[in-house]
Amino acid sequence: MVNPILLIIIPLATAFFIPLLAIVWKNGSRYLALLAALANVLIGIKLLPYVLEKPIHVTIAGFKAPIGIDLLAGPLGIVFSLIISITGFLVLIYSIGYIRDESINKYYTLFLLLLTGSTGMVLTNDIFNLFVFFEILCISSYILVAYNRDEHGLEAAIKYLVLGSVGSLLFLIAIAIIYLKLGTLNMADISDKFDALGGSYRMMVVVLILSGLGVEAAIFPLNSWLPDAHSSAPSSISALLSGFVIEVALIVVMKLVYSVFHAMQVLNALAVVGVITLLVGEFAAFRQENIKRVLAYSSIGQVGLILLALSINSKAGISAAVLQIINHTASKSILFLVSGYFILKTGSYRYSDYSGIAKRMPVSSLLFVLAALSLIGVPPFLGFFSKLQIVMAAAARGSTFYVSLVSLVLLGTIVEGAYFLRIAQVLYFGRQQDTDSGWLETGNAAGIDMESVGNAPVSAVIPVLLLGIVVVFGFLFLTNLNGVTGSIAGEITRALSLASLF
Amino acid sequence: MRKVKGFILLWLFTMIAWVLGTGTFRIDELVTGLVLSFGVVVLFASFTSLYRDIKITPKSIVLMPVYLIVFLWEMIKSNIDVALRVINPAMPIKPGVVQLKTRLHSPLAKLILANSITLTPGTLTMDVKDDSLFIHWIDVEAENIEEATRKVGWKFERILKEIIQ
Amino acid sequence: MAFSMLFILPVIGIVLSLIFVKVDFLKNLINLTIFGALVYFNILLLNSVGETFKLPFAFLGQSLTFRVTYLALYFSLMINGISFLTAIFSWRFMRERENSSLYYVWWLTKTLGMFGVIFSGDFLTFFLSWELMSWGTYFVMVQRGGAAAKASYKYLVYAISSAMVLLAGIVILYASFGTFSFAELSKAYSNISTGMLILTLVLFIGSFSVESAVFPLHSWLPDAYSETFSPMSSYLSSISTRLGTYGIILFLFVIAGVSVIDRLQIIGAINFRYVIGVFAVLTIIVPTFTAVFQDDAKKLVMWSGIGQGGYVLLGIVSGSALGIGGGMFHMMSMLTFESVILLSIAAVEYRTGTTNMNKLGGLIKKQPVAFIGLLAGIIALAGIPPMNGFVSKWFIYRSLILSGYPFLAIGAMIGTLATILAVYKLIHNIFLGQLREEYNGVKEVPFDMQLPIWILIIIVWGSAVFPGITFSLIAKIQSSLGLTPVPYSLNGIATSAGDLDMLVVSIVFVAGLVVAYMVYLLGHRRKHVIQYDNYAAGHFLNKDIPYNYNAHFYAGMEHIFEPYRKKIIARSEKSLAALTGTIGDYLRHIYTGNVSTYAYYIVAAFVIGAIVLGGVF
Amino acid sequence: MRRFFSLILIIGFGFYLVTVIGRIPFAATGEAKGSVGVQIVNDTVNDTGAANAVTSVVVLYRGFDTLGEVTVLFLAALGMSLLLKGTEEVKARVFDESFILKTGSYLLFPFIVLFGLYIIVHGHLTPGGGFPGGVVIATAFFIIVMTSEMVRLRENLVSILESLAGLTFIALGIAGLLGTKNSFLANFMGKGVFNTILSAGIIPFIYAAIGIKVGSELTGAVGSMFLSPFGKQEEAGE
Amino acid sequence: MINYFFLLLVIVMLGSAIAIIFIRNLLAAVIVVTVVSLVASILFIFIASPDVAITEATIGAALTTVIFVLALSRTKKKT
Amino acid sequence: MEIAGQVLVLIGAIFLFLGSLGIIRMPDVFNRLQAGTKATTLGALSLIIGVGLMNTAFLWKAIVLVVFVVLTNPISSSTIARASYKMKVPMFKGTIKKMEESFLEEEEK
Amino acid sequence: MIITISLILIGIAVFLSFLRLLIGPTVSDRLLAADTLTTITAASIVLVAFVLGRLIYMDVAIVYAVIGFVGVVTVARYLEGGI
Amino acid sequence: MSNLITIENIVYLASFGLILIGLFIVFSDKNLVKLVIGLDIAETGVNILLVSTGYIQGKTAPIFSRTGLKASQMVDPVPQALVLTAIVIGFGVTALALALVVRLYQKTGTLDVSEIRGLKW
Repeated sequence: MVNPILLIIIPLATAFFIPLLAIVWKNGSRYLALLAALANVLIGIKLLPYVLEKPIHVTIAGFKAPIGIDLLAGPLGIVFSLIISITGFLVLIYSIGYIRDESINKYYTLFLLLLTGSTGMVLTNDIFNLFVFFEILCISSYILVAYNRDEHGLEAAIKYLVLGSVGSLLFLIAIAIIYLKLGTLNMADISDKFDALGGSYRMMVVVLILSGLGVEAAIFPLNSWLPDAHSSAPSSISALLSGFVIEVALIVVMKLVYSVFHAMQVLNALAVVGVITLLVGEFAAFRQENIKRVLAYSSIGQVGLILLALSINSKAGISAAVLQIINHTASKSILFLVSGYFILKTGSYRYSDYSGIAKRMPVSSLLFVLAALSLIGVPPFLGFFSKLQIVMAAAARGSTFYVSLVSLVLLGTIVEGAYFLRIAQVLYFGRQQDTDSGWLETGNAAGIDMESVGNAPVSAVIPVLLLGIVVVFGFLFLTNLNGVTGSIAGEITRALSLASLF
Repeated sequence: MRKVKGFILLWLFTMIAWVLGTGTFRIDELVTGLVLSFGVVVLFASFTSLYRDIKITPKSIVLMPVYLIVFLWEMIKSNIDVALRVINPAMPIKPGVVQLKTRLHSPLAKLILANSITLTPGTLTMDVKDDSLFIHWIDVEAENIEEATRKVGWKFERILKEIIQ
Repeated sequence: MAFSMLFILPVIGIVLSLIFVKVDFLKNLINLTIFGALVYFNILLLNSVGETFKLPFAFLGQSLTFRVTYLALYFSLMINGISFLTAIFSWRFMRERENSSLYYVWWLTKTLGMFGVIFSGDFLTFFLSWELMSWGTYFVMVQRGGAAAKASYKYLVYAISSAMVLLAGIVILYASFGTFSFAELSKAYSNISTGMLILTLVLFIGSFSVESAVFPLHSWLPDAYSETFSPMSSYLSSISTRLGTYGIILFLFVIAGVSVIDRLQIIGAINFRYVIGVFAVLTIIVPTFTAVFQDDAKKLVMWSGIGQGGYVLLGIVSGSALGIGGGMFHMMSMLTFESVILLSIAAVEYRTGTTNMNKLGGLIKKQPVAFIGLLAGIIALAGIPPMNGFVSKWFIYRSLILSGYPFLAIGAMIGTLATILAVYKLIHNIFLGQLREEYNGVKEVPFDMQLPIWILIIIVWGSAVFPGITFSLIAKIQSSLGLTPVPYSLNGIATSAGDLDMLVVSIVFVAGLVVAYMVYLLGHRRKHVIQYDNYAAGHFLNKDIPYNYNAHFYAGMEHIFEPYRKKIIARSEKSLAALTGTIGDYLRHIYTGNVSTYAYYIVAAFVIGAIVLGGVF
Repeated sequence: MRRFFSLILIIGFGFYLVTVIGRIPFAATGEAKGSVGVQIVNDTVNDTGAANAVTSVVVLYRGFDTLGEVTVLFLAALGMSLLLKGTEEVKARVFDESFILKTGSYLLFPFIVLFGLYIIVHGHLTPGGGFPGGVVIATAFFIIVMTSEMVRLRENLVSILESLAGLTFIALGIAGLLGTKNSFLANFMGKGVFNTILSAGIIPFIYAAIGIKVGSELTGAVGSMFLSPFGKQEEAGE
Repeated sequence: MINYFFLLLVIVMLGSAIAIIFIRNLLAAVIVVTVVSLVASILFIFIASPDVAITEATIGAALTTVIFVLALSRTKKKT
Repeated sequence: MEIAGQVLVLIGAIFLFLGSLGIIRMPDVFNRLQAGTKATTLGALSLIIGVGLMNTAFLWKAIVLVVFVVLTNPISSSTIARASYKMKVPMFKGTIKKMEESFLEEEEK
Repeated sequence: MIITISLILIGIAVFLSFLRLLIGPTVSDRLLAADTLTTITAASIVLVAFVLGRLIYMDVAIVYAVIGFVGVVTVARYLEGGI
Repeated sequence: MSNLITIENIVYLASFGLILIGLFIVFSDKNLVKLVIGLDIAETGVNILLVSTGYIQGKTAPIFSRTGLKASQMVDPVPQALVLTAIVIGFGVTALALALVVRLYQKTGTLDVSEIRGLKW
């Protein structure tokens, strides 16, 4: 059996090694990074069967759990690190063709550290270690958002950074309270002792952590960085950020809420917040013209949906949420990756300028549409099943409260469908403009020469196709997927306990 | 030869600093100190140039503590002087900026001179340029260069030029 | 075997069409074969009513089930029959059309979805198939691009909305009763609470109303259906809409049951069905009057087709055996006459290239088959003997009056009036009047395109004369749903409240026509003149100033109705879209772009969270 | 207006801080609360052989955090060099050497460096360690860079040092993984004589690596700031 | 007694922090921040954490100042 | 030893106090520097040595610290003075300027 | 006793320098005040170390001296326009 | 009065004060550099809070520098280790923020938060 700590160490060591390699071999970093991601994928696959039977508990520096740091590689950890490394691997393939400037070594280093940070977040079982990995994740994303060094990227990065810092500040205060009252940092230990705390302390810790980690998880009032950051980053990075970064933060928050703090009281409020997030995201996306902002707002909407699902307080809901995360990762990555080449080829961010681009880039456009359909929740794509499961799980709670939330979710879906299909129609049938004079098919307002638009390179199409397979044929493996997500749900809803680790 | 002198002197000084810092003569500390200070001196050899100018003659070795004592005395005097001025409600000051000349050439010597002047009665070195020192004087007693030089810097310079080339 | 062939064949068709996407002949041949085979297998299926089928895999612990019922068979027969005829028509029509390479793929996809909807045995299957069908419809409509894309987008928004409402209903049912199966749900409905009943009724009926274009939700239909390729227009308008009606029937009679629904007495005698009936009547009146003012032939038919859908609904909600039978029958008649009208128009379009009635006229001599088809269609549409529209409408009126819904009946009759006006405009503007110069070279369409028209004419007439053939199936459906079956005979019905013998009616009617024609011939009042040897309103006619009443055909009526045609629906749609936009605008103004404000949000979120959650810990 | 709202929010936030956290006394509860800390303080000498319990926590008990922290600095340095790499060389660097400052910093430089090294190698005995030591060394460089025109930072050298130090850290960790304890970062060396420099197993070595890494990272980070051009850049062609 | 000294330092620290709100000159603000860090570092000694004190002093005071000043010099209006 | 240390500590504290008083009272930057540097340097020196004398364990490090303070303080105050002069911080009125040449390049021009 | 008096004096000194830091009309004044504060606090750390009886705190004081120097030099160089 | 001046009250005062003032600066100041300064201050406050969690009155630093010191006399070392990490991370973030600010200034020529709103809505 492989030690799960390698999942963190391999990309980290590779990131440290890249500057050395760069001296000898200028472009070697892209292949090295690929190799590292691939290694992580393989390790994850190898570990998955073990983990589904019994979580692996790893001590660091040979000290037992409450004293030293430890990692807990349960189904959640391994599945999410698989999601992370697979997405990372595919986006790395994409980056070969997409990122072509002088500082690619730095790009790949940052990329690997982003993977490290997010993998660490899902694997760690120590709350301060979580903070450290959270910061690694955040900082690498700040930099990557500004990677192009253009005005928008920098501005978005600054906003992201300030908000992330305020969030981590709140998080640290929560850690301080925990340590002050409980004298421990290990999550299992906290879980054992937490219920004995006074109400106001528990409230404070939970709310602080929600509003601290919530910044990265893009819960509604805290997500104001998201549209800017996701739309200004290089598309490959947007794919990562939307693809797994926010989801990882979200699932970690919920893991804390469920299995560490047992704070089921907040779930109703969170469900409401989730629905608000969803509605804000979908409605705001409806008004966007910049394709990446549309996608970014749609991510907010999806996060709201996932949050709602996670707040249902039933295994079915969490399991559905994980399924939705998988779907969102694949679909949103496709959308961002494809839109990256749309932007690159046409030089415009407005989707109304991509009129009829489907004739020039057929595969990309097709996958764009399929991914969009999956996000909307159209059968038989994966997104439908996850959304259906979420809705059913919510309805299964049987209360009017959840039923009304579900109806709002469905309302959001309608809006989502409206704007996504508007884009899809533009891709295939040209621009549409709702003026009083009616239908206008004036393809090229921006003066883009569609004839010169070529197809995307193979390095971009392959990852998109592979992700497309997940989206389109995912439903064939629904039973298997549900098995895995079910065990994750089991892990999240079970209270952690120090005794159970040994 | 001068290079080696500077090198050894710096090594010596760093060693002294190390021993004082650790406050012990335990063998492991000494060895570590030797190795580390050697490393520092070797790695940053260009910084040894300052120390080449220090004379190692019996006279200079004797004069070093003398300088220290003179300096401390002047310093105490200066402080009392400043203290009096500060406490005095009338605040008897007559500030000004004057220039003085020095005959010292070595940078180290000029630096020590400048620092000494800064810490002594009512004067503050603002800059050193070639052989001129620019002084802010809280109570200007002499405005021309020669007189100022004599009044402010001479007592230090006299000793310093024996210690440092 | 026969059953699974219904699903396997379209899949094969899709795959082959994709493979031979560039080979027109092969593609057409394959698909014609497949549609033919589907008809065959469908007929075979008549022997296996009551059987159920399961898909080999399960989802959410629910197996996807199908069952064969008479209701389903009725619909599948309609679907397959019309598909086959349309396929024959399409062979030549679709040759070398732009953007039509995936024509059959989308069509078959839609067909597949429709089969799934009608044969499904539980709501999960139903919903999946429903989505497949909606998307199939969308792709069928959108494939032509251009204006079709915009119209289809409207459909899509409606369809997604309706699907979401449907999903909400299904999920609520699942949450309450823990099952998707129709059989179990119908058991559960016998003692359902009133609130739940109202909620589900609103959700399901509301959702199906979109697909079946019931009054306030109909506005997507005319543009969407008419902008696509003409054979598809015909196909869609004749059958696609009826799947929504299928949903309503399914919900009202299979799931809920009339007796359960009738527990809902709203005010006095006005029960829930009456409310639906009011909407049905509005569906008849408003679109039909809109149809009168259309300039495009296809749009005109579409608008009046919406009205015909209203008749179907009206018949079904009337609740009596006669009414349900009439509604069911009207579905069949509508299928045929809409189809024949639109195929005729398509035939005209095939030759002239336009369906704009202002640019047509006088084609009667050039395209007589199309004329006859159209004539047969509009007779049926207007509900005049001896065509099948008369039979169904007669049933419906009859049942409405007998069930004590006179106001609904009156409303429906007003609709008929408008229908007559509309169809007269249709036939006049296309076939009568003066032939335009540019259409001098127009010929009749070739025989393979005439064939479906002829077949449909025969059905339109035949099913009217012998309604019993259709009613035999309808009666079986009714008894399988636990309703009283229609007391039918081969050529009509015979009940205590009066009977109808179509054979007699037809003979009388034909005899009357013959008499009238004789009178006409005997009168010697006709005279052949050359087209331009004529005058109108003091002007002599020539090529440039044709005798033209096409535009503003009902100018006077337009004048009267203008103040009432406020396009409320279109406006409210627009303002809904604008509202969505405005909400979006307001919501996104939260993101002010000022980073200090954003930071403020975070801490404010904490404080608010602490205040809100302070109590629950 | 903005200040007013901010003040209100701050008061709200402060209310929660004061009423919830402010009520926790940390002098009174004493032993009972700090279970982990108390255990560590009691066992640290036996477990690690380091005199400075904080160091043993930083390097061993919570060494993984430290690895992450070094990574964060690495990231920051990397990001700064990525972001600030000027499109053009710094042209007119206003530079006016001050004799006193220059000579003074030359005089002090070796001592500051030595002091930094002292802090690093005594990390397990006295306060300080890799981080402050590294910073002090880096600071010495900054003084030189700031006061005299002599130095051009060699970015390559800095990044090589950085990488090597980071890899050393990880290699030491992996050595623990391969060793008998089979745990990342486990102490596989002997503990040595208590309170001498070569005690506490791998701690001094890791601290040395951290020191070098931190020093080079900070040098790189601040260096890239140094090299960045002044003021607003008018970019042609945008 | 030592508590009062401690309190005085805290007041100095908070006063400096509040002063930052009102100081328009960025460089002055940076100097004041340095003071805040320095005083914080003494507080760390009072609460028995010399390690933190050293780190706060080196990183919080020195490096932060250096980097702030560099940033200021790079964001000055071009002269 | 102990007593000497205490006296030194007291002297140191007094000088520190005087130095800061001077900082408050003096009229311009340069005069404040005069007060600040000298008094605080001597104050720190005597205080630290005093502590070193009171507890001999502290002495060695105290010497290091003192040397450091004595070296750096004048340098930093010189630097501040130079910078202030260069950026033309207003001087106390009546300040005499008597230089044959200026040490600032700009003034020469 | 002596220690107490010294602490009081140092406290006043700290406060006075702090005042200069606040009011200092020019940046130079503030810088000067900060420099003085550094020196004073370094001295007071030594005193505190003595009071608390831990030699190790002296290291902090040395670091302090270095830091003060660095900070002042940086800001002063900036004022001069040197960096 | 004097019983209010305990170590914990003073520490809490310091840390809460710094946190709140820092956040206030973040909320209300228009200059980006000031904003970063505010974050820095708030971070310092949090660090003080975090260190204080390990402090026990009357105990000394957890360093066995001379014989005779017992573990029972020492404060908790763990929070100190945490704060070391937090300080370094905070510095990294600050430095990065300043790099971004500098770069943004080089692009736009402004540091005013209310002007840097190229991205909104």
